[in-house]
Amino acid sequence: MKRRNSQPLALHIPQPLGRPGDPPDFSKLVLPAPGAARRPETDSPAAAMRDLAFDLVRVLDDKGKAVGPWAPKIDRELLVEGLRAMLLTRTYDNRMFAAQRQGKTSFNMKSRGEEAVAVAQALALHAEDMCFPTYRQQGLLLARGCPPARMMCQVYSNTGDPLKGRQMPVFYSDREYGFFSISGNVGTQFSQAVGWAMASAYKGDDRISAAWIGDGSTAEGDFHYALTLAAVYRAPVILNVVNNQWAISSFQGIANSEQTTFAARGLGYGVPSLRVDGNDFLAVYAVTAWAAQRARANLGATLIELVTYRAEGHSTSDDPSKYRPADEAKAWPLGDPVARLQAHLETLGGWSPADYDALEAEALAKIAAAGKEAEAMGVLGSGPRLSPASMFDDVYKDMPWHLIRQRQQAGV
Amino acid sequence: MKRRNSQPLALHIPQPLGRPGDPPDFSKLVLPAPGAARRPETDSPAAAMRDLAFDLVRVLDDKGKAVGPWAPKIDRELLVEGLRAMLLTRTYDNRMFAAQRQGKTSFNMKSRGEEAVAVAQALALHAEDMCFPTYRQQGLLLARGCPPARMMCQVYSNTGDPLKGRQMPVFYSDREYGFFSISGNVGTQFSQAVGWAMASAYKGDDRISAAWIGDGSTAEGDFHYALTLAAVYRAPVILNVVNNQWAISSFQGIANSEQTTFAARGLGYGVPSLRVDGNDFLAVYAVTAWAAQRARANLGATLIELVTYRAEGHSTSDDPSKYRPADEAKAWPLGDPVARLQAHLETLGGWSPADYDALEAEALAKIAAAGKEAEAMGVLGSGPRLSPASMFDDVYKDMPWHLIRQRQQAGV
Amino acid sequence: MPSMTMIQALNSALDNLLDRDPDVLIFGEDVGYFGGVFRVTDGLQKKYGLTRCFDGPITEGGLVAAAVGMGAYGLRPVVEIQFADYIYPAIDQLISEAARLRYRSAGQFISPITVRTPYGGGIFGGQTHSQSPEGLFTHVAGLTVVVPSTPYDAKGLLIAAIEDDDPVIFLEPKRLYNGPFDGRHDAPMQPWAKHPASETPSEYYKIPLGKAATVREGRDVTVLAYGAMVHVSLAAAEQSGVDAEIIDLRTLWPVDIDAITESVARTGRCVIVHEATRTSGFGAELSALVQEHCFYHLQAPIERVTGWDTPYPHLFEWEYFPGPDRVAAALKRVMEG
Amino acid sequence: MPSMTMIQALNSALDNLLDRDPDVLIFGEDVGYFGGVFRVTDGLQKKYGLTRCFDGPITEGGLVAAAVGMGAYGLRPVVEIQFADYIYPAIDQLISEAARLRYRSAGQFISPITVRTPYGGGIFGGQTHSQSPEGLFTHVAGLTVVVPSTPYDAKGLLIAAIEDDDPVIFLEPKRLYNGPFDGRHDAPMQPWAKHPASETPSEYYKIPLGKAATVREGRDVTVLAYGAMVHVSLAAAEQSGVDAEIIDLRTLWPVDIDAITESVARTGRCVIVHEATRTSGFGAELSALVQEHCFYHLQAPIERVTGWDTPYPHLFEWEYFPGPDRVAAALKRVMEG
Ligand SMILES: Cc1ncc(C[n+]2csc(CCOP(=O)(O)OP(=O)(O)O)c2C)c(N)n1
Ligand SMILES: Cc1ncc(C[n+]2csc(CCOP(=O)(O)OP(=O)(O)O)c2C)c(N)n1
Ligand SMILES: [Mg+2]
Ligand SMILES: [Mg+2]
Repeated sequence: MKRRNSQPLALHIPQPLGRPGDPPDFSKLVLPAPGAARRPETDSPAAAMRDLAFDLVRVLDDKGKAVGPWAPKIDRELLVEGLRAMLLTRTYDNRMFAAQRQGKTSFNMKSRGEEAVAVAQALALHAEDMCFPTYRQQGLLLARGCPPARMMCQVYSNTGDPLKGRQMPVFYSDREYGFFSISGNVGTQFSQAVGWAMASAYKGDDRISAAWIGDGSTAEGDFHYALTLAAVYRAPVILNVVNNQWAISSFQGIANSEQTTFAARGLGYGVPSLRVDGNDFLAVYAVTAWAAQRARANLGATLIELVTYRAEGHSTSDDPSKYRPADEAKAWPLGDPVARLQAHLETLGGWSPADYDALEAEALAKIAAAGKEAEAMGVLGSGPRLSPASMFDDVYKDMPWHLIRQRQQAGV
Repeated sequence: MKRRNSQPLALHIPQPLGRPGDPPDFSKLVLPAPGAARRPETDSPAAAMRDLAFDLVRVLDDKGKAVGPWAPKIDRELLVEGLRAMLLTRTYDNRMFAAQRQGKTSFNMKSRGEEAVAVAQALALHAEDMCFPTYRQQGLLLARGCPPARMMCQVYSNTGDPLKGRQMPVFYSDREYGFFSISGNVGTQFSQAVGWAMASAYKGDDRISAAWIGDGSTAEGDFHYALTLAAVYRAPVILNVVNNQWAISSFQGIANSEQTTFAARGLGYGVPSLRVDGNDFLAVYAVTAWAAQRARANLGATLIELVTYRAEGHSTSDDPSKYRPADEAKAWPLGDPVARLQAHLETLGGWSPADYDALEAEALAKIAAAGKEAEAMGVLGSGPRLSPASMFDDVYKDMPWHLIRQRQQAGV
Repeated sequence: MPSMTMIQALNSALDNLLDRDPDVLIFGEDVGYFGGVFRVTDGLQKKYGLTRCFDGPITEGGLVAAAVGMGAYGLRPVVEIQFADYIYPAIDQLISEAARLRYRSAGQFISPITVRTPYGGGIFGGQTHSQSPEGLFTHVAGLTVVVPSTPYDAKGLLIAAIEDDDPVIFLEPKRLYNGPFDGRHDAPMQPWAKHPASETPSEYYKIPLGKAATVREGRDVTVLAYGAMVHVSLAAAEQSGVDAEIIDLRTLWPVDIDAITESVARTGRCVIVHEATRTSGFGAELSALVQEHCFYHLQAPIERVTGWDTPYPHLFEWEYFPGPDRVAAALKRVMEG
Repeated sequence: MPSMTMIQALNSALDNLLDRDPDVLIFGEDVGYFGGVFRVTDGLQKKYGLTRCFDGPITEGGLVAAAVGMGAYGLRPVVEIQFADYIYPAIDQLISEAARLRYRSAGQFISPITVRTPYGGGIFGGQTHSQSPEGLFTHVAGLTVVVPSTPYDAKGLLIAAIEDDDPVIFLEPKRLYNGPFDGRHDAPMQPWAKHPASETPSEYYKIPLGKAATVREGRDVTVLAYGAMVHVSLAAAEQSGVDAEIIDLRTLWPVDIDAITESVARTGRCVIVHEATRTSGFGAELSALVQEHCFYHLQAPIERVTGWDTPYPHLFEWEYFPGPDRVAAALKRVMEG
């Protein structure tokens, strides 16, 4: 066909609503009312709940009351457990951030504002379920009872480091706590988690896996591989997209065009897909438990988009005031997960600010003690240090000739 | 949380409804009535037409009548043009398949049953629009008027081969006809097409691009990259998934779990997504024209799933009777694109079987003449042959020292 | 002992392991019902069931990622990549993940995975069905790279690869699948049946990784080769009249350095043969190693006979392929050095 | 002439080209508003507008694919990969597509793309912020691989790379971004300002690809190095007292073979230095080439000083890094050979 006159095309480059100097603007974030989202039976087919990919599961209302069909029936004890773990995570993060500033370690990353994601999900899973996290789910380890000193030793690359100084700070691995080795290459864990779940199903095991990926990292191929494989083989896996609005300096629109949701990705694979208020401990818990129940019943994978906000910099190397409005974190419409769970405990009754203060003091004391314990084993650049001889171990199970030779040449 | 007793998991391996020896079974294919799908305005937002990803645009009814809102207003001349190009494609395929069996070339691939995809889409695009095809869209070239002898020369790697004998048969490249160099690695063209479209938009050009990918190949990362980039930058590109039910020996369920459609993939990126009867020339034409209009109006990309059937083997190296029911092709519910367009011409009136026979004879004559012309320039293994000296050209623009040296060593 | 083609020998290895070890499973494009485009997994799904040998989507990256996850769980997955030319989408999972998992987790998690893939030219496959990417993998710490040259070796090495606790890239010279091709493409095709190394036990056995085989003893020059080039080198030795010692590396990395140095120290000359593009191919490492270990023994420059530094051209397949003429010429050249 | 850091020099190169050529555009993760995690694209979006320098999604494969498509259209895209460690997801598009497009289409379509990426260790980045993958790219026919070692070279080479009509992998030694690091990590950091090669014109200029630079003349031994290792080698020469001739390759492939052979023929000795893992690194190819071209001149075995064949360990960064002590020891060893 012949060419006709057309208007000139133009390249669209997405831009966030605000930059430094502008007021925060979350007007594009549509927030359905708490309690409004429907809750399908866990054995409903994916095709019968496509609407949920565009909805938002919220349980806690503005006053901290749990409302609607997703309000989980959980003991108050577990709520306190959740609050404790979130506070512990926040305290741990603060301490390690400071440690980096003090030169005790090369790097650190906080999860402030997103603690409900890791903590509520850890509590909704079984201890034996396998987690494939990113660098921002340290809360999984703390909620599962991993001693903070052990994590600090990794951050310090010291003599107590279970990873023998090999990994950058916060790239934990802890088989004992069902926590897969974190990769520096974002996204790779997402597809691996599906393989692990397939293996569990293959063996007739009853453990499931869960994986996390950041909003920005969904653009990697592994995200697509994970969903393809999970759908085709009905793998017992929970696939979580932690949409904290930012990927270093890039806003969400650079990953998803702002014309849809991350949860909607699941629709194209036939995987049930939910969107949840990621700062609502109860909603996160409920949705995760729902997905876990599906997986355990051999009904396959669920995709969960957790809508939250990265309240601080990407890492110790980052300064978010360079690229986003100064007060964005404060203006985030879904609030703070710790404050919201505390408010809920208060509405339940029998919970006072003093109880909260006690939990906070407990966390501070625990982290301080852990810090002492860990630092006694050295920090990066001072104190006791691992022997470099070990740097040639574990490349292969048995050391081949060339590494033996290189170890000799290194004189270690 | 503690582990509770659960039922053992089991790994699900999808299976097609039939294998050799079984009767063909297409009971899973849901076919809405021709004319039933709605036609949104081309400037409707993606969010307002998500239903179309689960629907099926059909125009031709069982009697060959064009029905419903998608029935395109096109000249009878263009319909004849389409029929001519489809017949030419089919004739060309048959001839080259036979040539492979005669040992004149190493390999070949047919598009039988899928001719409407390439031909109707070529006619709905402008000649200057850029195509990023797979190895099964030879119809694009023929519909755009590329001389069949030129294509044959590529297949024969002979002295007339525009690609200098470098590529395997059917991996055409023809810049003059807006046909991008076909890669052996499936999927790579899909994301490249988006880059081309971005470039066109960047320059304020008015040309758009179109890309094709097979159902099986959607599992590659490039499919995901293409949709991500197309959505984010609103690239003027038409992204076509040719769902011909098979990927060599793997049925569709190995690519998409059978819980959803390929068109639904687009929903997760915010790209308008349509499903169309790929054997219905009019429907394919209409949907493509609709998508092209969107792209030219700077409204960005469209994802089109073309539902069709690979009526023959994957290639000359393949024998489909080894893995699918013998009569599946005949049982395919959407029929044959050539026969259906012919029936439509008949319902329009003024078209007789003799007209069809004339077209067929014309195609046969054209291909026979082209064959003669091409074979005079050599076939693989006999006749005139290109000089191997050229094998060191075009690795770089200017030949570096090491290739000059290697050419000397090769003594060519 | 039955005579097997390389395809049958590989199939037999997989058969043995599916039978012995419930943790072994196989997947890849078209490997299930159909049995693979080269028929290596023929009959295995039928014999062992759907979950032991099944089709995967066309996502090499995803297939290897799934294998890494399965390996971390405790299985021994075997992935088939349909052609080595299609392994690139899986490279991130191989380099950043499989190869480093044991190291970065200090042994908590391992990757006992095997990636099988047909490689090399000679079937008119053009640039995307002919490549030899082995050199890339030898650069990656943590990977083991294996290439068999006979049915007997193929079976024993594949069993060893699958039972190895680290990731193995197992490259199958596709031109040897059905016969011991020596590069004389105009000559009638030889069947494996006539070759002694086609005698292959149906039972389980292993050939240790990291051990080369001397397939021809000689005094004049040491030839380092693997895959189809072993047969090409044998033909070249006969053709040239040079008394070459031909070493079939079998495991490219970690390479059998003792076998190499012992031979070169004796012959004082070395020719390296591979089909991959020359620059930074594995031949470069072999040359560097020989030079480092045997400098004072060398009487002539080490020669590399390789594919040219171009994509594999469809029409000029045989001009590209480093056949016996080119190897023979190199043998003669080093004898003059 | 202004003194620039390497970051400023790279920024200046991009600035010049955005200004001169409307077909040049830049994209990559965080390169737009923010100006890149290493600040190389700082200010460019503001100066030239949104479509000239913009953020890309976290999809290295997709970014390179888009660049290939843009290149086929007629643009000259420059893609930043945030760290070289993250280039693997883009390898298929680089190897199978960009590198082969001119060849397979017989010149109908080309890939005049440039992929910039920071590489190398020394910033406590652990295994995924420290890698040196250059060797892999030198094995791929059709790619050009460039590594600068000073601000002046960085600018001139980057302009040449972008204006080159074929795909260029442009690796930036991140440890040199802000100063001429010689491997003495305990010594106070040196600023570029004190280094003569920081004097960099603000105006457009090119340094031809494929040409090495002799950064130190010497009679005893030829050192082949690139990137940070040029500075390490200079320090090692002083420290060892060996009168080394140090060649900064600048373009790794196609390498400046004349510069190498001329020097080694003169010195009769050769030490190759790179930070990448040793086995099948680019040093292997250099060793093979030197051996092939200068065999009869060599008085001692060629030595390779490289990173060890392990992932880059966070804690043992300086034990891993091939610093001046190791290079100096090699210089002394070859003098004894
Ligand atoms: C393959 C790869 N590409 C790029 C990077 C660099 N990088 C590290 S984190 C990050 C942003 C990730 O954003 P997101 O996925 O949203 O996670 P978040 O940091 O917000 O939790 C980038 C680009 C990387 N680590 N790996
Ligand atoms: C990256 C890559 N992986 C695998 C292959 C081998 N292969 C060639 S075609 C094909 C099947 C493709 O099926 P589909 O995408 O449905 O296209 P169709 O052949 O049905 O048109 C496969 C697996 C390839 N060419 N490239
Ligand atoms: Mg994020
Ligand atoms: Mg198909």
